Amino acid sequence: MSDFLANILSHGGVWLLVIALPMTVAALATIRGARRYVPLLAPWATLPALVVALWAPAGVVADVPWFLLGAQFGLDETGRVFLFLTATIWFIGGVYAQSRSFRDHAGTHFFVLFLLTMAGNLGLVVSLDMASFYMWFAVMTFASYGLVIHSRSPSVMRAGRVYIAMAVIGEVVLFAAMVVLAQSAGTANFEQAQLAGVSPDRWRLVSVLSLLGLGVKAGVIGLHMWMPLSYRAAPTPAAAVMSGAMINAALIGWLRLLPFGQVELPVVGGLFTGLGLLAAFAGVFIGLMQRHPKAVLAYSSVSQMGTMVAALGVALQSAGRWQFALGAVLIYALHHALAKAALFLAQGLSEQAVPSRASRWLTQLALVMPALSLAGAPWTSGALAKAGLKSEIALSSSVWSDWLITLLPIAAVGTVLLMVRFVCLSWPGKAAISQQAAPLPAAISACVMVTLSYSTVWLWPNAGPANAAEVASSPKALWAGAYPVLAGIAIAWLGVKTIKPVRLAPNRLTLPAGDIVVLIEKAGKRLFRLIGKQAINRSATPRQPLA
Amino acid sequence: MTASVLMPLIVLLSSLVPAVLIFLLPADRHWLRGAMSLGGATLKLAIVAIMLWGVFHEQTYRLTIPFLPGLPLTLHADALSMFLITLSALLWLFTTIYAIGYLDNAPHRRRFFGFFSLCVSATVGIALAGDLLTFLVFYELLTLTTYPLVAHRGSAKALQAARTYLTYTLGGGAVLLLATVWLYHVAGTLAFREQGFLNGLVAEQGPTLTVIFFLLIAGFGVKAALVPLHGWLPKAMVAPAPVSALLHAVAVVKAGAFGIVRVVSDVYGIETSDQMGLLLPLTLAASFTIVYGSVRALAQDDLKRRLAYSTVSQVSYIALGLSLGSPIAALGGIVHLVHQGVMKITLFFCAGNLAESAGIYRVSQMRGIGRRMPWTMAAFTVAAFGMIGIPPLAGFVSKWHLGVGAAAANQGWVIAVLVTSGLLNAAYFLPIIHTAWFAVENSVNGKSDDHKDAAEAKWPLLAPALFTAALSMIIGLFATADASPLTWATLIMRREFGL
Amino acid sequence: MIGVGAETWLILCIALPFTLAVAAYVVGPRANLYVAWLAGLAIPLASAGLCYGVVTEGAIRYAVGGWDQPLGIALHADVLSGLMVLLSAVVGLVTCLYGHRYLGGADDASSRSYWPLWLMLWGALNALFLAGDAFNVYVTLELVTLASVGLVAMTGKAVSVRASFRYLILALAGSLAYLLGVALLYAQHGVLDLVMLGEQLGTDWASVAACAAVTVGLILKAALFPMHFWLPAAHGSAPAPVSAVLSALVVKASFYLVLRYWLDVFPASVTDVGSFVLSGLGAAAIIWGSVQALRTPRLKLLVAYSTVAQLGYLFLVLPLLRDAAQRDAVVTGLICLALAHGLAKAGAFMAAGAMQRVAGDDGMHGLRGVSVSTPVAVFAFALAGISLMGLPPAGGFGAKWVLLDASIASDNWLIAAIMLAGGLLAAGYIFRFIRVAFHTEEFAGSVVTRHRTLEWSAMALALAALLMGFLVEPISIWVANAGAAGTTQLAEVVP
Amino acid sequence: MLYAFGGVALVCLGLYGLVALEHMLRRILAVNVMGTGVFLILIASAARAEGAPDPVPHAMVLTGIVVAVSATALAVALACRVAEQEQEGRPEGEVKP
Repeated sequence: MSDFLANILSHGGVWLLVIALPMTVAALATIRGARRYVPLLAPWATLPALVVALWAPAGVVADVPWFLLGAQFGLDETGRVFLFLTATIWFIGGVYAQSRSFRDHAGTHFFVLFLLTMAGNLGLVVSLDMASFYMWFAVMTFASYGLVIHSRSPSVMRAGRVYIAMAVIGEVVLFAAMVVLAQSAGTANFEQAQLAGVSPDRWRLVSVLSLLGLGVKAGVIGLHMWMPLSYRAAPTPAAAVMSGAMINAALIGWLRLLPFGQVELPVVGGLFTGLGLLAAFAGVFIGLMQRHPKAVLAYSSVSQMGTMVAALGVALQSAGRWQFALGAVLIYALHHALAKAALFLAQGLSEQAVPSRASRWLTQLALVMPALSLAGAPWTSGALAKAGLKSEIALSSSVWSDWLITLLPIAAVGTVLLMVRFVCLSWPGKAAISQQAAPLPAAISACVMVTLSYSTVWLWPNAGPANAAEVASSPKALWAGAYPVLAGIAIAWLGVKTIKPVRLAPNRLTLPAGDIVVLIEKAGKRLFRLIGKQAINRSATPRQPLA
Repeated sequence: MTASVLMPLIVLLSSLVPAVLIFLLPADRHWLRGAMSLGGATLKLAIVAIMLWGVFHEQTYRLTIPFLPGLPLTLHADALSMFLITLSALLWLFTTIYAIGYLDNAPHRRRFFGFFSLCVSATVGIALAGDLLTFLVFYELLTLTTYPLVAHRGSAKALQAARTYLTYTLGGGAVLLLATVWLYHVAGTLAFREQGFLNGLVAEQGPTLTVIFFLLIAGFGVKAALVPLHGWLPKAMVAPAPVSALLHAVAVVKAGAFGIVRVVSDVYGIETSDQMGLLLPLTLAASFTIVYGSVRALAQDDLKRRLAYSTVSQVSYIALGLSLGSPIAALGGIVHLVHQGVMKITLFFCAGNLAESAGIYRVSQMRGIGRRMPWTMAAFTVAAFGMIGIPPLAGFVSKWHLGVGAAAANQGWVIAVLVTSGLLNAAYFLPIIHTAWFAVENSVNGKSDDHKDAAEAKWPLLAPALFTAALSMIIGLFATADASPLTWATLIMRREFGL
Repeated sequence: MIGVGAETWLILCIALPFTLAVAAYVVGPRANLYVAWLAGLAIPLASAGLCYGVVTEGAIRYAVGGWDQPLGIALHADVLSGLMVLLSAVVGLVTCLYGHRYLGGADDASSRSYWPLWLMLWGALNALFLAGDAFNVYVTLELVTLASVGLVAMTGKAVSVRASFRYLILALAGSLAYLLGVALLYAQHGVLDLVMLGEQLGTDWASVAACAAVTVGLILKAALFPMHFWLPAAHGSAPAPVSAVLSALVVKASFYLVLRYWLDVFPASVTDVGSFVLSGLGAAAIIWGSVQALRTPRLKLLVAYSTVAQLGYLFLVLPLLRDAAQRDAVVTGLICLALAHGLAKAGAFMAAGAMQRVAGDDGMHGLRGVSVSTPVAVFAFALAGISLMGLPPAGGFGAKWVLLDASIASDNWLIAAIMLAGGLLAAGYIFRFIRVAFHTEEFAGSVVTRHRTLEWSAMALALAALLMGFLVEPISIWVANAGAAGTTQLAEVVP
Repeated sequence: MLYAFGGVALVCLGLYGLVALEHMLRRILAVNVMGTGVFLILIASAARAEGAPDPVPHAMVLTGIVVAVSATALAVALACRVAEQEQEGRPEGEVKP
């Protein structure tokens, strides 16, 4: 049986199935009779991907020379992690979207866009060449615009504008990065490009461009403004897949594009690390001043991705230990993706009316558990991921590693604070019990997500250092996981109790979601008014419609 | 032997004869006229397919007709000419179907279809021209045959636009004539040759050749809408949609761009012109045009006008690619000749559908039209994404090669131009897509009356748009497959660079 | 042409039209149709025969009645004159068709006088092109003048009568100036034969003065700026078939003589200053004529002003003849330009006439939207316009190409620039009308009175002008051959 | 020689008349004066140093006179027509012959 499965899975056509199934289901919407099945089928379109991620042998590669610029699809260990988390989150997000109340409200076109975005996200994970990666990246980006602006209110439209503007900037800069790399390496294949002996100068250029291009997706500080707006604007399942799955497109992009383990780029690595650290702290700082739980989560993503970017920066500076560093990063990504998706789903659940006391408890549990995990409390997946990451950083030869070792626990305290803030903001009150039918798929999917976010990392084969699980269970590690949590909760408690403004007027201590985007919008408006005046004057003469 | 002479002739006549017959036919024989147009288009496509096969297998197709002293008209099919001719033959078929649907019950159809066919004959001549004189002959014929199409509606505005068009193009033609005669005087021949025919003259005639080069580029630049010679293009938008489609995708603008390609690659030779330092000014001009066209497009509310400025911008990719002097960039430029054509014709078909079926002429009127005309807007969306350069659509393939070529030529700033242009393209296309699909029809101010009774366009209008949209996806998706435009362009590029 | 010598064709070319003219006068309007057919078939046949003979066998000389110089009438046919005869044959053929239809065969005064006058004009033109001595040229020139004046005045309208009077007086003055030049030549050299004169002329003042007198007389008749003022009125007010012939052939006759003299008689006497003055006048004519054509309110005046401009080209390039290396090219270009303009202008006038018939008037305003009712005529006008603009593949383009090449080769950039500018200006006035014709405004004229023959005659000529471009190469070969033959002849004579 | 100069003077006179005069008849006369001048020059050129004068110019002048007469006749006819139309007071109208 398993041989049979392996045989099938090692066939190149399996990639076609992984990517094409979501698109096929989306295409059903054009057939009048089949249209109503689209929402129902949406989550199941991820199944091939899930099966492949779990059971396909590594190194299955399909060369498709006639496709695009000569494409290659395949699966390596990196891809397996990302394919798994992507497929899982999409699947569960899709199930969440099955909730009757949501489905009736959303309509078929939400699911069409959902499926297209899904196809893009799965496709980019299995793409081993630049053009196909870029293609799926673009499909994902543009299709998800429809998800972000789903509810069409003015504030959502604004979020959509910011999202698409930033995304397009990211797209074109990424294009530049890829083009430069493809030329320097003489190939558009990621692996061959890494081995092609590109000059360090070109690598630097490519790295900086990709930092900007993919940085938009990853919410690198300075390019993160769209994130709080979009996450807040998007409906819960969409926000879950965006924060959990799509954000990792940037990560896999970097892993594929940059010469990890081949070339050491100290300056660029320093830039990554610096920006990552900045994001880790700024995310916490601004996130604490948010009033909406989804915005808090968004800033948490900024902060968490910052941590990972910092780790990548360290890895760029020390090529030697890359294989191990890769494992740590992958585990961290897996952990963060699942936990963040669980948080969003739980948050969505907390907004719903619950039918009974038991289900309220369930909601509360679903909120607290992934929050703890993200905070890195002992025995959570977060603890394992953080331990792995820290040990790798400590072993690296980077000049930044000491700094990181010192600063990361502080950032962890910040994360705890953020989580406290989040849980407080989305805590379901007592009055919320109603007799309405339970949004069962939503509840189930949220719970499954939470469970997965706990278990997967522990179960994942070859995750991080060989003895990571043991290391993470050691008393020292437990303490290392526990003290930031305790410290964070203590600070939060103290802060609320002692600092008057926090207690009395929390609303005055807020920053608008998307922080600097507000400034940019203002500046843009002023500039536009300046330029626009002339344009308006010119177009003031009524033009006859042309045919 | 005879086939090699006959083939180019048949290709030329397959639209010329229908044109003459259409003029002679009584004005009310609509059915017969349609049949002749379509028959000619189909025949042309079939012959072109045969010729494609032949050219690939290094067969010569050459027809010479005595014309001027020592300068016969030469119709010669090489890889590059097959490129344009395939594009025009294919798109002509679609445009004819579209035009038959579009002009249903419109006046002056005989005149329209007659000149329409003539226009394509001229394009075929341009594609097959084996020397600069033949090129010039058909180039001017193209100017003349498109005039009645631009002026077709006969309104004051159309006539004014046609006048502007004529002023620009005839002026360019005069410059071109001067340059051609001069070149003939200097070089003693005008026959296109891969890698150019001026190599031996550069040493002694360098400055003269430089002047001639810029005269030639200026002459072709008018039709290729290089800024500041682009003024006619946005105005020519008053023409009926099939004409705009033809103007922007197949014939006029393409002829200009094709002329630049011919001059750079087959008159001077890419490497020779690079050595002479002629290409940097061209790169600058093309880059400026790309950015300028996009910026102007941003401010247009009129849909077709926005598309027109987009053409100004996009067509310069072709010149840009040629001017970088690297094979990959040239590949990108040449392949954009076809890619831009397929995508832009889709956009104009869709714009025509919107105007015809829903009375929509402006972007601001398009709110929510995606729900009413989903197929039209789907085609539009695909083509617009292609224009932005999103894979897997055709535009991406061109841009990719341009970008790689720019990097290969160590002209990093050109990548910046591409990036800027991509941003700007997105900035003027995405709002349209947003408005059409996601904007809510506002019933306040009675504005929703714009397209209250709008239904999807009828099939002769819709089918060509869908087909070209699909085509722009297919040629991008299967860019490296056999017989894709990219593969063919690679063949051209190999021959041009002697690789 | 088999079995018949070129001399026979030569005689027929002149004799036939004169005979038919007399016949037409004697028989009267009843036989118009037959005369028209006979003339339209026979004369072109003779012309073609002559042309064929000249091209294949070289130049022909023929002394009428065996009387030789100086008292006899010498006829001389070479490539230049042969092609001009051919041009008048083609235009004449179509004019016969067109004229018959245009005048409607009605038994009125204009119809009665048209055929004799027109055939006489045709004969006079042929005689002029074939004349071999200076005085003969004078006589034929006067014949042409008298016949054309008669044709212009034919309708009896006040405008045309006045115009014809003015035309007559100026033409007479021009002829007399020419005759003065001839007198000077004869007084000095005692010969009248053009070829012999060419061998004797030098750079002395008498030769230069004779040259000046002849040229001034001829350019007055050829309506070169600033002596063009009589032309638009005369050509514009005449009936369409007459205008066609006047513009296509009659002014061309004078130009032909200028060319003939400058090529064969005056090469030694022509000064650079003189040629550049003429060239400058030609340039001025191009610009002035075009500008007037851009402003005039009537279609036929537009076409007439276009003639003024187009004649300018012919004179513009005269300085290029001074460069021996370019001589053949320039001659080719000039011949082609003259032929192309002849065909195109005749076509344009005929098209204008057809439209005028329908619109009742040739005012630009009244012709709005005329393309609806006479599409063929508008199309023909446009095709003729292509040649006038010098766009490919028309004869005008071929000629312009050859001349541009020559002017670049001899570094005359200004001439090249003016030629190009003139093409653009021509486009300006041609499309000025096309724009009017395309106007959507409801056409005011009648749609019923459409005359297919008129429209298609115009179309035939316009097509001929369009395809003339393909004749440029053969003509260049003939000219080159004739040139080579000419030089060998000279070489034999000189020692 | 005297004849020749006289001829030149006549030509100049005729030319002046042609340019300066308005009336049709006078212009016809001016042309004729000019023509006579040219003929005079031609005749003068027939003079030879010795022997009989050259006959060719005589022949030419004779022909020229014929031409001049017919041209004058036509001119006068046209002038009459114009005068007629002016008398009828509708200079722009059409006149039935």
